[in-house]
Amino acid sequence: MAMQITPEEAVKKIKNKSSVMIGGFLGAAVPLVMIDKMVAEKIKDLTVISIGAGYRGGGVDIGKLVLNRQIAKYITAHVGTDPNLIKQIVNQEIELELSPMGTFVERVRAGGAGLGAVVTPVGIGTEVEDMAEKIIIDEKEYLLFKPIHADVAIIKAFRSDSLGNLQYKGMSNTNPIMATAADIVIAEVDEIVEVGEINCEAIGTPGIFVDYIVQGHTYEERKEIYEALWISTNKL
Amino acid sequence: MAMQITPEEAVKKIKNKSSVMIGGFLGAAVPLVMIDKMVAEKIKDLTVISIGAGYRGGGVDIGKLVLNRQIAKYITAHVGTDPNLIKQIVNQEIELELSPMGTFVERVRAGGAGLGAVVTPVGIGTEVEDMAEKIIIDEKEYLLFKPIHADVAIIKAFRSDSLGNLQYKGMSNTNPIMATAADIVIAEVDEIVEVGEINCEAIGTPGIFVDYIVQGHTYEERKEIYEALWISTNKL
Amino acid sequence: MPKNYIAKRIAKEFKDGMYVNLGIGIPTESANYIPEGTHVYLQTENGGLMFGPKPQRGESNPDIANAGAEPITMLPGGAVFDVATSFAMIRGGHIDMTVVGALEVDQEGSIASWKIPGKLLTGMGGAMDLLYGCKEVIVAMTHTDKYGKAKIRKKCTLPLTAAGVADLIITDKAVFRVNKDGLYLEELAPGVTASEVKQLTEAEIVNIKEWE
Amino acid sequence: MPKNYIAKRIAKEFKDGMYVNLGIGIPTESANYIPEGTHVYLQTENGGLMFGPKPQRGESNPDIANAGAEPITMLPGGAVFDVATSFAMIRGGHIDMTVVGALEVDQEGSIASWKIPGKLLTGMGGAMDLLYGCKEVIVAMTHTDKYGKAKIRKKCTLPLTAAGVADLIITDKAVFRVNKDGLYLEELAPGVTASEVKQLTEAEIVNIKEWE
Repeated sequence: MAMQITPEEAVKKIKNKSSVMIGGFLGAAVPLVMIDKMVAEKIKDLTVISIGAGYRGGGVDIGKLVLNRQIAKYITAHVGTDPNLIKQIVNQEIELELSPMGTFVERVRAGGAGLGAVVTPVGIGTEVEDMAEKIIIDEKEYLLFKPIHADVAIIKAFRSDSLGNLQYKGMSNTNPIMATAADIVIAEVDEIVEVGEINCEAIGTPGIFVDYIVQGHTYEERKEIYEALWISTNKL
Repeated sequence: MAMQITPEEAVKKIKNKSSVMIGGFLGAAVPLVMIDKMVAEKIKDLTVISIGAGYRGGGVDIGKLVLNRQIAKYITAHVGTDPNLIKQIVNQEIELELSPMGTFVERVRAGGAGLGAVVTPVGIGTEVEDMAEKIIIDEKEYLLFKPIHADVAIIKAFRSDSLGNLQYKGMSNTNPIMATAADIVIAEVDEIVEVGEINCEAIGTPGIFVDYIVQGHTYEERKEIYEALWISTNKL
Repeated sequence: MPKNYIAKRIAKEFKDGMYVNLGIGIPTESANYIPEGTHVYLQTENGGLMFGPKPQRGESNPDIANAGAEPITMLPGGAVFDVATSFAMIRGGHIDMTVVGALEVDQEGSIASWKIPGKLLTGMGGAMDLLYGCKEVIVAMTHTDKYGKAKIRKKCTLPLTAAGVADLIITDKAVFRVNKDGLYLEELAPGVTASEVKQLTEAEIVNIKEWE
Repeated sequence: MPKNYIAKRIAKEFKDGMYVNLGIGIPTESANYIPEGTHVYLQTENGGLMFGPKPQRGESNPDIANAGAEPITMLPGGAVFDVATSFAMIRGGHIDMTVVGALEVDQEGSIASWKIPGKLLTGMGGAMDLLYGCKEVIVAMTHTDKYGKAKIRKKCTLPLTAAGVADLIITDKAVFRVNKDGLYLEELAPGVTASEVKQLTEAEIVNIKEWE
């Protein structure tokens, strides 16, 4: 069962040195308001767990945490979109933990699903072999990776009812998986509706996984924000 | 991309000694028409992969394959609902491969997702230790199970478009997972609609996973079948 | 013994806002005694949260059923999903409590409920995942079997469903808490004496002296 | 060299009904040249199938984007899902073809595309999953790097993205098939000679004699 709180209250759940999963995919479907609050609160030494870096070019969404030097460790599959992040990694200001993207996803899923490890053939014959334990099953080689679990997950959904049942729009990408894999799960949503308004089949994340609901930008506001971003970066 | 065929054509994809995943959960949301066709065709020596046995008491849905002695091996988590099945197992007419239900589910998922194994803490300290390999990660014991993949999966969905995009109603239970884990996937549906009629967010199994679509009973017919079954067994 | 004593006693363990998975039989019956004002969200391992009572005839939905394939209804706010999500929920520690029946339970909290060699051969179903993953495990059963033999034992004699997981044992005679150092008697059923419980319990009861 | 030669040549590999994941750059461009009457279903690893061109201004949807977070549209019959489903689809062998760029590819079909030690440090993203899981792997790239150095090598010198996975190599000079016993020249680009290709290719071309 979830509780609706303000972004100001929600950001207090994240402490210096917290590990924080951030939903979204390279800037899309990210919890923009919660990230802004984390920047405003100057929470330090964060371990950020995100499938990739922020929007291309840096300085947008998660890129703000980078510019503000709030990150000590980054667990991800891809940092290529944010030159500032790469610079801080090269300068050893940020520790980087990489895995292939599908492996990253399964590690987070395993963290939420109580599984002991991820066993995948992806990465065999590459440097990724150094990032995991190699095991042999029926004479075939696999890599064994450990699950990922976080102190806090901040995720983005379209809307929520007051029980924390979440509905997604479009590509939900990492959000439903990360909703399962943290001690405290904060969902930022476009709108909050009455219980029963979201049909049982339309619920992408049941409220059992969600602790706090935060009103984010409305859908119309997000549409404006993204159109402006896409136009200014020549994508629309 | 999927092709619509008749149940008579679809059942020809299943051969003697085929391994066949059957979607549903103890009789609910099972592909009734396809099971009836398998019975009519008397396909023999099947390896059936199903989360449990058929509807309580036996002789219904998968229970018909049992009565007809078409099964050589049963891979499952639970056979308690079908006394005929238990009898054939005890008489060693059917070989039984058990795993805990959550492990069974992950084994099927791993089979469809190209993962090498399932690593779970469930079953440690029980007889299940004899059914798997034990591995130790960070000083904690886990069991390592191999993925399950089938020759054919017959699953049940509410409806399909002509590309094989499937929408589910109610508890989709094992159907979306099994849809990923067989060489040939046959979806039995209540109705078949035009492309575009199922909203992109309502698609539970994208058509990429589905090979053949079969018109099953309509929703109203299934409602009648289940009401009659439930009333006759004192459940409604 | 008051009618439905065990089911009613289980219901006292429900706290507002809990997500709970109930085993078949007496545990499921306990949902009828959830205290007024307490909201308990029931999970069913075939893929549903917040389900309600069975529907009226003519109003059932062939795709809305519980783990026994019996018709149920979904309450407002209820969610449906597949079994991968359901068992991720169960195994991943997201469910607050499960209440299950058992053949035996022992003073280490180990539970035997799925197999009697040569007799009961149903398979473990979802029981092992539930007992491993749910935050609190309550065993609800008759104190003795039909031959009067103790079901609360020093060490289970039947194949285990899970080792060291039970938190509370509710029987028609008493309520026990399973702590790290053993079994504690917490409550006697109406009209039952401590010495009767001691006699009907094979396990050692750490605090039995306080009750005698 | 005809304009967009590589992208147009890739498009000839599309067969009706294929599910395809296209890498950024030239591979993505090839979607503009899909032959009339051929239906190709594009997958994007952030969780979409059957997407179409970018929307008009004012008609974008902040939640409909490709793997580069750029606005796209969904075609009728398109599906959206989460990344667990997306990578199950990729790694599980459900996608017919992927077309990717590369820094190097070698005669064993190994591909290097994600890292230049000390220079390019972006992380592998989804490339390793795609190259492992997709049924057919096409590498599309310029034949040589900007210094004129051969990118088709006996053995990759850069860290691999995947070992032994490439099926076809399409460059601005030629098309090669990677078989178990090595690299086969299949086609020369307009105006390109076999000896030119031989000179610009470090890898051994098994059937080069047939072309000279």
